[in-house]
Amino acid sequence: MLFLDSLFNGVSIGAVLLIAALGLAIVFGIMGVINLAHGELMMIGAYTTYVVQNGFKLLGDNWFEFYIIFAIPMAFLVAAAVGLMLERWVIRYLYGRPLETLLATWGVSLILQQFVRSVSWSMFVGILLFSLLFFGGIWVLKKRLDFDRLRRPAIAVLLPLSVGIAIAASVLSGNLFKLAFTKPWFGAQGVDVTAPGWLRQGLELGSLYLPYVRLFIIGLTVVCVAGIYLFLQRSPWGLRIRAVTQNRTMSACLGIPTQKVDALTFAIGSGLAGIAGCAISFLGSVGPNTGQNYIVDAFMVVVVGGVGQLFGTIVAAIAIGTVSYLLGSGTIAALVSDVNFLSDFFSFFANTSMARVMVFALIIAFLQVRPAGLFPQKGRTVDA
Amino acid sequence: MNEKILEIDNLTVSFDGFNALNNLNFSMERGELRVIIGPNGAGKTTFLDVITGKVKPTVGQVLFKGKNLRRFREHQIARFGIGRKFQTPRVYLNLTPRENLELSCNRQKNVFSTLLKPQPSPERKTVSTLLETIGLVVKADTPAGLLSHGEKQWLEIGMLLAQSPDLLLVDEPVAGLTDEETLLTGELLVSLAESHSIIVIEHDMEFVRQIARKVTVLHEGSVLCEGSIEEVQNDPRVVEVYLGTEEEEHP
Amino acid sequence: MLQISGLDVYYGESHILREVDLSVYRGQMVCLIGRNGVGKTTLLKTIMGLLPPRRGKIWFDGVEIAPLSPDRRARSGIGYVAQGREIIPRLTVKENLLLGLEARRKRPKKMQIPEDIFELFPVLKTMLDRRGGDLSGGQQQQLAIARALMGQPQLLLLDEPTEGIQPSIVLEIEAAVRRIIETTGISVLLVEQHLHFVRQADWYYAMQKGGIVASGLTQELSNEVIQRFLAV
Amino acid sequence: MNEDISSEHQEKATVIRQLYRQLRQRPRLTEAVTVGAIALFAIAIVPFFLSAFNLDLLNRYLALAILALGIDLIWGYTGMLSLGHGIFFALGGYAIAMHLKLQIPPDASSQLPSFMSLYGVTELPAFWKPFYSFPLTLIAVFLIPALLATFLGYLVFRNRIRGVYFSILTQAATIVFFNLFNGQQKLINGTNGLTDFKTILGAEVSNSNTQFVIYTLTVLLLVGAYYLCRWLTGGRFGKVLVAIRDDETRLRFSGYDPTGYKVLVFAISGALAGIAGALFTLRSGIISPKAMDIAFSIEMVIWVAVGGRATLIGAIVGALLVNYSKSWLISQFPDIWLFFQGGLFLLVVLVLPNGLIGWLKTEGINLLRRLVKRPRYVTTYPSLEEDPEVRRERENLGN
Amino acid sequence: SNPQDEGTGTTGDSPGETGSPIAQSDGDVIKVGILHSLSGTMAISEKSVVDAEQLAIEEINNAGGVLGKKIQAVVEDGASDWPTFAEKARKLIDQDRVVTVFGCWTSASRKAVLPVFEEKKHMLWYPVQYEGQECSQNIFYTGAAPNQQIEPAVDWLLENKGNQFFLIGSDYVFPRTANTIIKAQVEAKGGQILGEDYIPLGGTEVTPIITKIKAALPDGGVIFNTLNGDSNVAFFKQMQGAGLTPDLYPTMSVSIAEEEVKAIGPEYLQGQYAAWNYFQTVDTPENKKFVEAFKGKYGADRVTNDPMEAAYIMVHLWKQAVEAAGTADDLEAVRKAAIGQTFQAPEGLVTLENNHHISKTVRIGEVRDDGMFEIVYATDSPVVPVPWNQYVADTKGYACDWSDPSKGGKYKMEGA
Ligand SMILES: Nc1ncnc2c1ncn2[C@@H]1O[C@H](COP(=O)(O)OP(=O)(O)OP(=O)(O)O)[C@@H](O)[C@H]1O
Ligand SMILES: Nc1ncnc2c1ncn2[C@@H]1O[C@H](COP(=O)(O)OP(=O)(O)OP(=O)(O)O)[C@@H](O)[C@H]1O
Ligand SMILES: NC(N)=O
Ligand SMILES: [Mg+2]
Ligand SMILES: [Mg+2]
Repeated sequence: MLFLDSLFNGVSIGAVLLIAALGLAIVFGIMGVINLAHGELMMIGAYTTYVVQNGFKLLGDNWFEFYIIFAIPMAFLVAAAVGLMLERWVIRYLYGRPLETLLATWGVSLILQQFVRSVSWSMFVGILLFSLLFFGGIWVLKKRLDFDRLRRPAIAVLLPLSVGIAIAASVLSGNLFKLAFTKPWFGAQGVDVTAPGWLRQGLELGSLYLPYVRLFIIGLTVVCVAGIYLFLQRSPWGLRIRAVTQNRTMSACLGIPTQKVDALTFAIGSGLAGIAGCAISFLGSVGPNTGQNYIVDAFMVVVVGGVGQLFGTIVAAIAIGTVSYLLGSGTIAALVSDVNFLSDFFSFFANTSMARVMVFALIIAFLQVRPAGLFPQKGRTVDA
Repeated sequence: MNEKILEIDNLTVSFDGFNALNNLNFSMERGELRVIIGPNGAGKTTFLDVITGKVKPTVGQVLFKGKNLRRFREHQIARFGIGRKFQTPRVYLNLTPRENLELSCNRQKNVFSTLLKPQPSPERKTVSTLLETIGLVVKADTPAGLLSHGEKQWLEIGMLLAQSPDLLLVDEPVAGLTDEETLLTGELLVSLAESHSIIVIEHDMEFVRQIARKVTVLHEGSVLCEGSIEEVQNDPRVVEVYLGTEEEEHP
Repeated sequence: MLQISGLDVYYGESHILREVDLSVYRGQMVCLIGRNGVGKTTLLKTIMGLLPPRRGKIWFDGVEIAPLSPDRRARSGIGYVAQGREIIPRLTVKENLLLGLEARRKRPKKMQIPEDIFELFPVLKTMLDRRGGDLSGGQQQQLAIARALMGQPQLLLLDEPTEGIQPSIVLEIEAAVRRIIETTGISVLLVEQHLHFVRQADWYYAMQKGGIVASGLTQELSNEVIQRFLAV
Repeated sequence: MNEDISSEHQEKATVIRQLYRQLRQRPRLTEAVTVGAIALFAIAIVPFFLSAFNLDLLNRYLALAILALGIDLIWGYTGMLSLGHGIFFALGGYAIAMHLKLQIPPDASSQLPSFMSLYGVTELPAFWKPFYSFPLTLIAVFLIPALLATFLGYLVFRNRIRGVYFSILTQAATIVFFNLFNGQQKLINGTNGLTDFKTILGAEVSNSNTQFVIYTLTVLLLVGAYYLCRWLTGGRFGKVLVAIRDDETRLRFSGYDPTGYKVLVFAISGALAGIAGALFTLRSGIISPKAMDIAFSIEMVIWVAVGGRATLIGAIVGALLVNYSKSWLISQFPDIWLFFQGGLFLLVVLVLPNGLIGWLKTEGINLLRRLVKRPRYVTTYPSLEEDPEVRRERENLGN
Repeated sequence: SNPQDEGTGTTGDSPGETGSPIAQSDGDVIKVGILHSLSGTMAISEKSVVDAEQLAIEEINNAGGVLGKKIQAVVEDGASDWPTFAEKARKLIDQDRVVTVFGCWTSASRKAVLPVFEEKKHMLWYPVQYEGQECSQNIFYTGAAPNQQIEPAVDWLLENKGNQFFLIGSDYVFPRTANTIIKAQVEAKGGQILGEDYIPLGGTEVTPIITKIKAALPDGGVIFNTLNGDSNVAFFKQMQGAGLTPDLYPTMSVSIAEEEVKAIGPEYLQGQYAAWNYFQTVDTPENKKFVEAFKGKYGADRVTNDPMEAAYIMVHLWKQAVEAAGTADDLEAVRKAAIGQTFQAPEGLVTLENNHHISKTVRIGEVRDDGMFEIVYATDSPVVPVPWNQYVADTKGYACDWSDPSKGGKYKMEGA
């Protein structure tokens, strides 16, 4: 009983870790990009869920019960779209320099956090106008043959001009429409995502009580993992992705459209973050800081699993989940309650904060035995 | 004392069940210049990997000056006096050739003596001589990352010389070098052989002929045959698996 | 087939190629010789689109390819065997070979490796499931050539293809390259140090410090002259 | 003809060599003079022109510059990106703060630090006791971080864990130490951290004279740290560090054991962070687990990135610049400053990959030359056209 | 209002020397500082408090300002980082020369700025319920002291919901201190504490805690919740998922107000309790006006809550004090004048007591399905604040009185 209970709870926690780590494992493990904005992509997924939920609320109770079926793909798409932009504008220039990606994506994560806090219609108008003017302008100029020569002066003129117009328009629209335009869409306060009624209950099996949300997330995680596995290992795109990420230049020379592949991979990783965001919105809060709570744990999972190893990531997530649960819930402390000194020791670690400390110590200890993670990369290129 | 510098008994290395080296026996005298040839994938590089501690043997042992190397880590083995040049050149790209050489030249490589002891002037002299030897005087102070493939090859040979080990392991030193430079490299190695023990791996038969005294042929992880260059060249097995016969018209 | 004129290439602020003019005609095998570090690899990379020229033009098949990205160039029929092999290390040999198909204009429906590749390089057949990065140096080199051939290119750029390959296979590769030129009529631009292989070419260009200093029919070259180029 | 050229060449070469030699001797001196002048200026003149508040900012940012030097040492030179320096910074801060919290006037109702009695602690925990002693505290400020760095570093580097794995592990360590400190309410006042310092060596901490002494000390320590790093990165040791960054595995085959080197730099860097933490705490009046916030540890790296990694000046400039601009941005745009902060990070990584100093050294020079209408600075093959070899070649071939 | 102490000119006018700083209000504006977290984890809560403060300032300005001058707010972001709070406090005082600061939410941020305010002899108004055990001359506390929120809530629970408790909180000072008080109180009154656990601030994995609750209280019991911020959302969402319903596991929260209910989703909270001094549903004319004004300024879907109301109150109390003192610049005078000020607040009448805290009505509310609170209990009259806790041994018998120089921040009460 205790065993089943522990197993279920461990797997529950592990599933959350895993779904949060999955996109990361792809982007980090395959592309070598440390995406610290991964958490914010999850946050975007969660906010998407919120928007979809509100939309369905308007449609009535019957619709509301099924909004998540729509929310999951939406979360994927929105997060993937943001990821795509991120890749085009930032990551693209940083391939092969993982530590730089870490710094740049940190900047992105700050911007995204502030964005959901502040975004309002007038800001939206400003951004829209800026994009139209600036990128539109560049696009028009690109058609001219001497663009290369014009590039610098063009940017020098276009940039301040479009920024100026955009800010003016945004301020003006704010003054014109007042609250309707200046009121933040989401604000700093965080928003509520409520699971449909059927997800808010649990399944009773004898003395075991399994919350449906947890079961749902476990299911979702399994589907995502399977999907990713098939995509990467069985589809031609998977082959291309793996090739490009291992040797970008040579892949290009072989005729693989590397830019497309990069964009696609990053978009998929981001989309998975979006799905994860949708999943966690049923468990926890949805606010500008939501993503920050998951990112470090997700990275630990990837490291312990062994980078680029889907299977390792799975095992690591479940192992970390179970150990955290056993320690944090005091189950271990209870098990060894006969032995005084052990019991004291484990009781000290029997809360969520201290369990984290212990898990870290265990991970360091584990890495002493297996430095490259659970399932290390093999072969002579690893350490070459 | 005429102890063998390198002795290898019954060495097997397997990767996931594939035996890259298979029951290999090998031994070498002090001061010998030995050339190892063999088909691609015969296990030559792996052989060097084992000696330098990069790969641990699955079965068998490597004795260097009578010392079993199994327990030691790469840097310890290097400090015993084994130096290596890699198959694809590996130099420190952000250091200049001069600095690359200085690093290899350093006699005491532990942290504190590197930090606290100034570089002795004979070492500095060695470095400038070496720079001339490898023809990189002009580029001595530009980052090594900017060197061409061939220049890096030479730089790495230079680093090996700077390290001045008792046993030099040289993996394809002339790959990508012009004939002239190949010739020079050969001369260099021969002159070195007077005071060092050297193992050279090469596919360039011209070059092998130039330097070789005794040749070992590896095939599928074991020694196929051993002997002087003529013996080996005329061994039908070697011709079959390695040299091939030229059917093409000769210009 | 390939025509280059007035090419200037810089690495950062250092001038590497200076006013290079060079042509390769259909069905021709052209060899580029020169000492280490004169810029041969740089030239091939520029043709492939890996380095942007600061001045000069490159035509392939009558089209100017300056604005094309490397992958577009590959798909328009340029195959490239890079110096240093450039195998995709954690893909299997089979996957590496299949990637060669990416460059074909019409991609075959079924991803399969034609047998003639294995005839050329029999070792590869036994190693299909091994990781590319685990192969020995020479095996990797063979794999790289095989992979380039999979794409059925019009123009093959070979950067020291025989480096690190055992003599018997070097001979085979030489023969194979000749045979492929004869049967399919493709062009080859070869960078080589092996005198023997150089002799197989129809035309040569000699490079010195980033510029072409001589060119002509290979037959007219005496071994000594070649040697001088390579040695100075 | 040929001989002419070569003898002319030789002449030129000797002149150049002499110049070079002189330049090599001079920069040391020039540098020492410059550094001394700047330090003197900072100590003797700057305080009279800055308001108390601005001097306080400057002092704290100078302390952070010491930290930045440490980061530059391990990241810029050795290529290890630590996201765990918040821990070392905090340890230094806690060490000095514990000493300050023990400066209890004898007539106080309780001889325990004020927060302890609130949580029902009746006896001073043992690990507080050494901090009664000022000298021991000073040693603890850098030794504790250094020891922890040695310990963690050894466990990690020994196993050849490096690159991003090292970064992620240190990041996790940061979180873990945050939790550890945050939860120890009774021992070190948990989240609140240690604050409300009264006296140091009998002088009032908030007194402007005391603060001036701290300021002077900071400037001097910064100069000291600069020279320490200078010494470390200048010689052979520094070259080994760069070699570790380039190709650690290769280094092993040259007979070096990178582990020892890495552990040592990590420890020194940790010690610098500890010193910075202590100085910062003295000035800001608080040390709390917040110093082990991941954001802070990432920001440290950004200071160095902005200034220019692997240039020591860059680290200092970066620390000052980023912190001033952050402080300014928060005040100007309290609602949306994160946009600018994030944008700044992005910009630096994308547009100035070598940081400000790096940019100045390359692009900046060309820009300057353009401004004074000089051609761009271009290097080619060592003067190809005059190269006698090439000429001979051309002539011989008649091409 | 009733100015009791007209001795304005008692202190000298050169700043710094006499100990009473004269802040500088130049021209026709009076500068005040607002110092809250607008970014980082705490922004979730503190942003709304800033909104309320700005509403109050706008109201006062529209009504003619203070002493005929307009109030100008200098807003600074503490960024959820305690040293930043200290730095910005310094900046507001030294650089912007504000006459008072409204700010802080977490006790940690308050503790961080406290030395600054004491050193500069400046003035901070603090709007959030907190753990007590503090009474600074330089701070005015307009949120609840423990005896105005926690203690009555525990009493009510013991009376109405049983005597078996499980305590859960965020891992920082307020919950830990609050739980110390609760433990002492529950034990003193014959209840039982069967478990106690903490989650790091921002933590969202509460599965282990739920297991512990189930193990400690297999047949139900009272949960006293001092979680702050994000963890609340996780806790209630997962509590419902695990089948811990309010009928068996009634939960009393002291950091969940309308704003939080909205962010968690009322579906998860319906039937749970919270203790505060103010709910949006309080039925007073002042509240109606407050809520209307707030919604008018910030949008109809916004809600008001206790800390926001306390923030709103404190701006008004400060204004009254300044007017009573006749100056905004002489802080000592303002401080003196502040004591005894009363204000007809949305929550009812409040009085600033001589211990720098205010007397407040205590209320307990039950979450309704519209996210508002049904007030199920309220004290008849405002409760007088007790900053030094009388259940905790160390502070038992102590009190605070800033109106009497011989007593000050912590003095031993007679007969204790
Ligand atoms: N880590 C590894 N995992 C799997 N197989 C390996 C590994 N390392 C080497 N091999 C295999 O071992 C065999 C020997 O490789 P090795 O590199 O020693 O050959 P070599 O003699 O140096 O060949 P070349 O002349 O081509 O460089 C090869 O078939 C290679 O595929
Ligand atoms: N990334 C780079 N940055 C700057 N300079 C470079 C770079 N790569 C190569 N070089 C320089 O360009 C010159 C030409 O190099 P390249 O690799 O083209 O020579 P190569 O003719 O192929 O020589 P090899 O026969 O040795 O392969 C060399 O002097 C080299 O130092
Ligand atoms: N005072 C509080 N809630 O931290
Ligand atoms: Mg080899
Ligand atoms: Mg080359």
